[in-house]
Amino acid sequence: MELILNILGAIATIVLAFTVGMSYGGIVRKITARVHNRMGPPWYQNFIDAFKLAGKTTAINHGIMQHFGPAFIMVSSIVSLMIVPVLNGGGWFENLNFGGDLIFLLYIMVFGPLGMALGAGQTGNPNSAIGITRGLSQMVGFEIPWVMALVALMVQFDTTSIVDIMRIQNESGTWMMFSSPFAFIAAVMAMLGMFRYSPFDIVGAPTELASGPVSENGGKYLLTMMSSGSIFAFVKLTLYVDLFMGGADNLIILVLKTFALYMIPVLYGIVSPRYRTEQSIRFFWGWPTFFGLLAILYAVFV
Amino acid sequence: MVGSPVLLIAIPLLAAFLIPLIGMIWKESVRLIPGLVLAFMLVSSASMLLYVTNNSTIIETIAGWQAPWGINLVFSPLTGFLATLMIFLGFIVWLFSYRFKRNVDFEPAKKYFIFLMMLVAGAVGIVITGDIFNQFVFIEITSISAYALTAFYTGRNSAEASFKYLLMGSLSSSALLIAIAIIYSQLGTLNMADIADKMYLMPTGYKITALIFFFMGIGIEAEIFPLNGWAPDAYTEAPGPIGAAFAGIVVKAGVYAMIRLVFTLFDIPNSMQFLVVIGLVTLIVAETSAIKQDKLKRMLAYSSIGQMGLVFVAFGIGTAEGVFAALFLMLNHAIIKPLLFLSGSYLVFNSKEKKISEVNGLGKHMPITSLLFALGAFAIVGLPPFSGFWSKLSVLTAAANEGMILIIALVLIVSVVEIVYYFRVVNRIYFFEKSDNVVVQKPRINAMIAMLILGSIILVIGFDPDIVSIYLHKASHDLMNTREYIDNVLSIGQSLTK
Amino acid sequence: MEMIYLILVLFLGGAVLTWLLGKISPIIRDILFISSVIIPTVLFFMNVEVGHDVSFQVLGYKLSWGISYLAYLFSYIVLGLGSLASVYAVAAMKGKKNLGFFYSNFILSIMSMMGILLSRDLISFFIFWEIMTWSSYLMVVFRGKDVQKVGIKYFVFSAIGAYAMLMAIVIVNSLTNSLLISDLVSSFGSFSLSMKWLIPLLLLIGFAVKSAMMPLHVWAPGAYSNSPMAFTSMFSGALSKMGVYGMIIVMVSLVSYIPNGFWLKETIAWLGGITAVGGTLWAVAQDDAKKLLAYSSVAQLGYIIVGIGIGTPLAMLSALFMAVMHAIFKGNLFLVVGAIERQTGTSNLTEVSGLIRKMPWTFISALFSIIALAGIPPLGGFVGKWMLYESLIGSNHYLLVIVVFFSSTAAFLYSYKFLFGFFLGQEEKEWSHIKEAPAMMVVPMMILAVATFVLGTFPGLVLNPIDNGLQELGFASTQGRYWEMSALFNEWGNQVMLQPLVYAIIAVFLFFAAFLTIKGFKHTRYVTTKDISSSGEVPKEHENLTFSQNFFQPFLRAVEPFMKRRIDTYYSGIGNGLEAIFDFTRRIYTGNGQTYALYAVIFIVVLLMFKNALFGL
Amino acid sequence: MINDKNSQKIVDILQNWARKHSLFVLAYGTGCGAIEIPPTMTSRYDAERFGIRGAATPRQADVLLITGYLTTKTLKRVIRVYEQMQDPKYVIGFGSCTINGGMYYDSYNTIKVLDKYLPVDVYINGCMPRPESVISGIVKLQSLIAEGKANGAAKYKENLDWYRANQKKIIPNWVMPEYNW
Repeated sequence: MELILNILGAIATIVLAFTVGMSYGGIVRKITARVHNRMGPPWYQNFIDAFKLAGKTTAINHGIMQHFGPAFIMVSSIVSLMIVPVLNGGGWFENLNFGGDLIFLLYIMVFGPLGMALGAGQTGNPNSAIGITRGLSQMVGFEIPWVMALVALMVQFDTTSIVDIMRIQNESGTWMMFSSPFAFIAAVMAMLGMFRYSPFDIVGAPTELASGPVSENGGKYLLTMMSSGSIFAFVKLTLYVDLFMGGADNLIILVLKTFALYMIPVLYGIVSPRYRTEQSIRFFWGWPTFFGLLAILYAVFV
Repeated sequence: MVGSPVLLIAIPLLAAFLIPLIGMIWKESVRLIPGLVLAFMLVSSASMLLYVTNNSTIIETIAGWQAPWGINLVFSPLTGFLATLMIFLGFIVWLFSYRFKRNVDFEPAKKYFIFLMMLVAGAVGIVITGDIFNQFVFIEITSISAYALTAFYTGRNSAEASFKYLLMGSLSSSALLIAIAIIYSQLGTLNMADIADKMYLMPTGYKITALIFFFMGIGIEAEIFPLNGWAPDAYTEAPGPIGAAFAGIVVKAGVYAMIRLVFTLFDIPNSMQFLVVIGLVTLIVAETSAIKQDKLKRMLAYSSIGQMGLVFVAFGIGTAEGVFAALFLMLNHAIIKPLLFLSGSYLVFNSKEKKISEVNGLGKHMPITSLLFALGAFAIVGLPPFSGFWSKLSVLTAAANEGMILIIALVLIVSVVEIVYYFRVVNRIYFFEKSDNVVVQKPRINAMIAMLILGSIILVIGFDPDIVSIYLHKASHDLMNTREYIDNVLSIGQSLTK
Repeated sequence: MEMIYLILVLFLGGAVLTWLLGKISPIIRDILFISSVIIPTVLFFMNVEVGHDVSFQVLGYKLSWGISYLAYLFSYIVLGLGSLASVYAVAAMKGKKNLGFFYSNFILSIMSMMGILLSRDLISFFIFWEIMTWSSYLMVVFRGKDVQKVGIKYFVFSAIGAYAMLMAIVIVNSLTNSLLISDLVSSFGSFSLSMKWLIPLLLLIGFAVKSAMMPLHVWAPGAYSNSPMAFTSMFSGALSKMGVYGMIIVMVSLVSYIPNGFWLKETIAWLGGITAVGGTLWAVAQDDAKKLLAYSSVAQLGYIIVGIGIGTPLAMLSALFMAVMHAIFKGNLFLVVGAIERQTGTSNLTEVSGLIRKMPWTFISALFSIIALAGIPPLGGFVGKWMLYESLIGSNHYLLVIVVFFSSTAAFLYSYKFLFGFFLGQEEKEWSHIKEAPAMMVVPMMILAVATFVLGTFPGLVLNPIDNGLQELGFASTQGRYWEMSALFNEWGNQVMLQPLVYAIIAVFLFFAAFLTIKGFKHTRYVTTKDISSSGEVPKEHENLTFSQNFFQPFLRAVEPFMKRRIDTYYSGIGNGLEAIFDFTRRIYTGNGQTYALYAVIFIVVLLMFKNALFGL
Repeated sequence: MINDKNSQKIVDILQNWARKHSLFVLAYGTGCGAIEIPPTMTSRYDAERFGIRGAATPRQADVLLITGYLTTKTLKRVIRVYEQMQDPKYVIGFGSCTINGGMYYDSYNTIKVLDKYLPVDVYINGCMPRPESVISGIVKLQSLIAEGKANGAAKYKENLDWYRANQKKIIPNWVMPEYNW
């Protein structure tokens, strides 16, 4: 019985994440359009796209890994969703986040890119492989400040559990973004790379690489990747909210907080051109890493 | 116990004179007699060694003249051990050189074996004599036969090498004579035990001067650093087995003479440090020179010099352990280096230049010889489980027990250099392509047996070093215990006079 | 006869017999080879018990053989990987020349590793260590390529390490008058301060060389990539672990007792971290799979060294667990490269591509190993990584954890390069004839792949023997505190329950794999990798569109400043300088008799002049 | 499934509605018409409000927009791209050149009537058509999709032999994978 409830809870979480993530995607398109002084598509455009993709035939494949690649990505996003606490105090959305260990999360989060890389690799499209190498390189770039920020948090509170960090924030009443500002800055700068909006959209790079890793994937593959991306966006935003903004007591607050946070990469991206890969990597090893170092020093000495 | 010490010297000398005579009747005897003689000597010497290990030292007086006045032969655990080793090597060299290259012809073979006999006789004489002038005579016998053997190939280079050896050898003789003269003028005796007994009477200045002249005289034979210029040339130009004999017999005799002086005759404490320093310098210079050689035998010659340096270092440690290690090292070197020379001489058999590059790829064409060379190389650089490891370990342990950490470090660093040049050759043998103009010479059966004997000794000692350690312990005890040596030798004389 | 003797004798006899009788017929040779690895292995696990020592005397040194819990753990690696690799080797090396030589060296190196683990005294440790060195050296030069460069480099570094160790051994002998490791440990506290530093340092140099620690790692890439892959699997998987084994003993039993030994530990840990980063960056830059894996081995050993350097119980657990895991996955990856090299004739990542459909089993085992290597859950590599990070954070090594994390993130780059280069990408006509490797090669690889999975879910299987070993070294029991059969805890009590995670991962994966494939199999058809969207162009058969040159060029451009300086060049500079000096000393021997006579005269004159200084009484 | 009107009416309506509002356009910029695509997509005319989005590869695209004349050389590529697209898929012929050759009516090197080679769902007339016309064409396509009448792909499949024959007349050395979905 408990197991069934757990599974239902998990499904509810997934549906929530999917909905929120997809809506955010549409809203971002809308906002981008407004910034460009356009009308833009409706906010639910992504749902339409998803539904359409589900209805497209998938007549060809390039081998088994092309099937498995998107599945790997889904594993990554859904399992990380299971780990990250959605709300303070759990409830329906308390899935596998017993302790919600950060290091496990870090690793399961990179599972997806690697799986996607395998799927993209088998298609044999050179653009896919180029996109993958760019993506992995960029990941090495932004993981450094991101991990530094996380280490700073772990050090500060002697825990690697997200739930603990949330609890501590609630007990002390201050959000982490104020009590350890440098970690927040480093993490947010890393977030720019994580969301792959301009100027860090070097992986997809539509005009350059013909959408990169997904260039051979249409229909269901694209749908899976899209939904995975939406869920993953939700996971990342929720994680940031949990870590730096004290989590959320109910869904509305969660949506508000995540949305506010989401605007940072989106708005930064709208007005930016694209970096070259090595520029992007060097960007992350510049100021963000410096802030990360500051964060660690701050955590150790303050 | 078979035979007596005097026979060990007399028989080979006699054989040396008889070889040409009998050779006139039956040509093959030129080759066979030395073998028989050496075999007999080996049996005799080995049985005496067994005897002295378990009982007391054998001391034989010549022609009834008693100890301080007459010449006596001392077959102690130390000298017996060295004599046996030399005779064994002489036998191996004979076995190997039976019908080796030009010795196939009658005339050269006659010379070759005459001088080989004289060489063995002289070297054994150096070791077992108890009289310092007698030792000088034996050194001369050994040297002269060595000069002759160096020039055996009668080419331009051989003659040059031989001449260099002669030049240095004559310096050596003069120095020795001066040293002996100083001692005789001061102490009025030539018997080693007697000299050792009376050494405290000698004024320090004379003592040191005599020692220095001895150092020079014997140092030339024992290949210590600035005096060993002759060695690389002689080793290179002499026939392969003679190189083995030099490394295994002549040099060992020189080392013996040196340590007998330092340990027994003279009581100058600093001479030990001198041995260590000169040994280290020899070791380092020789090993570093070896790495840049392009001729195989020359490389082996430098390696041989280096090993002698290490032996001196080990003796210089001055403890029983050090002596044990040094003797062990001498034993191993006397087994391994001949193996390297013998197998090496087949590896570059048909080559004029004897270049290292000419051994390329021979591993496929002469598998056993190559394997034995590799075995020798592995053993001499001290890789376990081969015999060289144990002696190196003994040296290091002895040095460590005396706190000579810097020396350990230096020895080990030099060992790395040694590894480099030996492994370069082994790599060439096995992993390079043979060039077409190298003609492979399959070893003869007798040569193969000789090498296999040496190879199996390496393995046996490697797996069970305790087989030889009892003799080595006895020998080191014998060397360290000067008083016992003096008493042993002199008591015979006294008991006879009474 | 004592079982330990019997095992070693069987190995040795097997080596000799395989060589000699192998000349008669290849079948006898193969059977002898496999049986002389398997039989002692079985005997060992059936009969040898911890704590039963045998001792004997050689040259007055007391030698003692037996097995400890820690060594027992490592013997799993050696014998387990050894048996699998030997089965693999028979198939992989079929038809090569000099196989008797290869096999007997193979057995000898297994014997020597077991000897190291069985040694309870320093001399037999050293003897087996050297046998291991030269037998592996002979393997490195086995293929006859780059012998003078790679082989000599390997041996020189090994010799430097081994002789440093030998120096420590003889000093220990002089200090304690005993060579037993237990005596060294028990009397270490009474040594003088300088000896307390010197002995562990010398021993560590020896072990650091074998475990390829910066800056003594330069031999590793060449040696690993130069030996036959069936052996490299052992080389990287098991042989390098001997360095780890020694290092653990030294760090725990000796360095802990040095006053201020803390700093040595820190240095070692940082060197490990630098090794990890350097190895990873260079691995990313390689185009040859062997070189790539070789550098990757260096990097992975770096993590292990970090763990040992930190030295907390959790760190030790992680180091040992990673040692086991590294043996499994890196051993497996080298086997994979061997299989590919055997089938295609090259191991260059830029030449081969698209083998996934040709060699599916090889791909699966490579995939598992790579996922384990990258440390991605749910495979075993993650457990070690997790423990390492937790121990680093828990012991206040905040910068080191960043360094290690950077290295392990960058490891994804070469991991992907490896998989992509061989298995993914365009299927070229050139490789269309390639078949899957024979079953004898695939089965060992699959066993290792399954092992990575099992250990990812139930790390307790290995953590239990590790715990025994650590308790023997004086740590408190860690079971329940840091780990359960399938759960991990950190210093602060945070936990990772592996089973639910693994089940979740499997469930989600199966669901989406089914979603994507079940209908797909009916309705989709396979199209070749030439059928791709390339601006409407139809690539011709011979047109190779695979992207494999300069694979990570942007990344390498970004890290260029770090990679400009190579330690290698410094070493070769030193080497060249030394050779020049040696060339100078060689000139002392001019070949001129007059010079030599002059030397003699100078010698005696100098001695006579300074005789009082030299021998003054 | 697309024209299976008897059984799955509601699903069809839903799907067609989604398709209508989510058109991923692969603009094949063969001729001068390509210059009209950027204004269509960007701020002034903003085609995205109809759910139109550029697709980078044929695998993801729904609509193939052929902007202008096709030379005999590019025809092969266009056919290839079309065949790589997944069902459902639509073709928009853009400009006069695709209808009757336009100003290239007597060129030796261009094809005149696109419909002989690919099943065109909607033509946009003009030389060149302004973005308004483009949007109008797309809206027309949308309404056709909603009615279920944009069945060019099915037509292509049915009359593959005829299309192939036409195509092979233009392209002498025909090396192309089989089209069988």
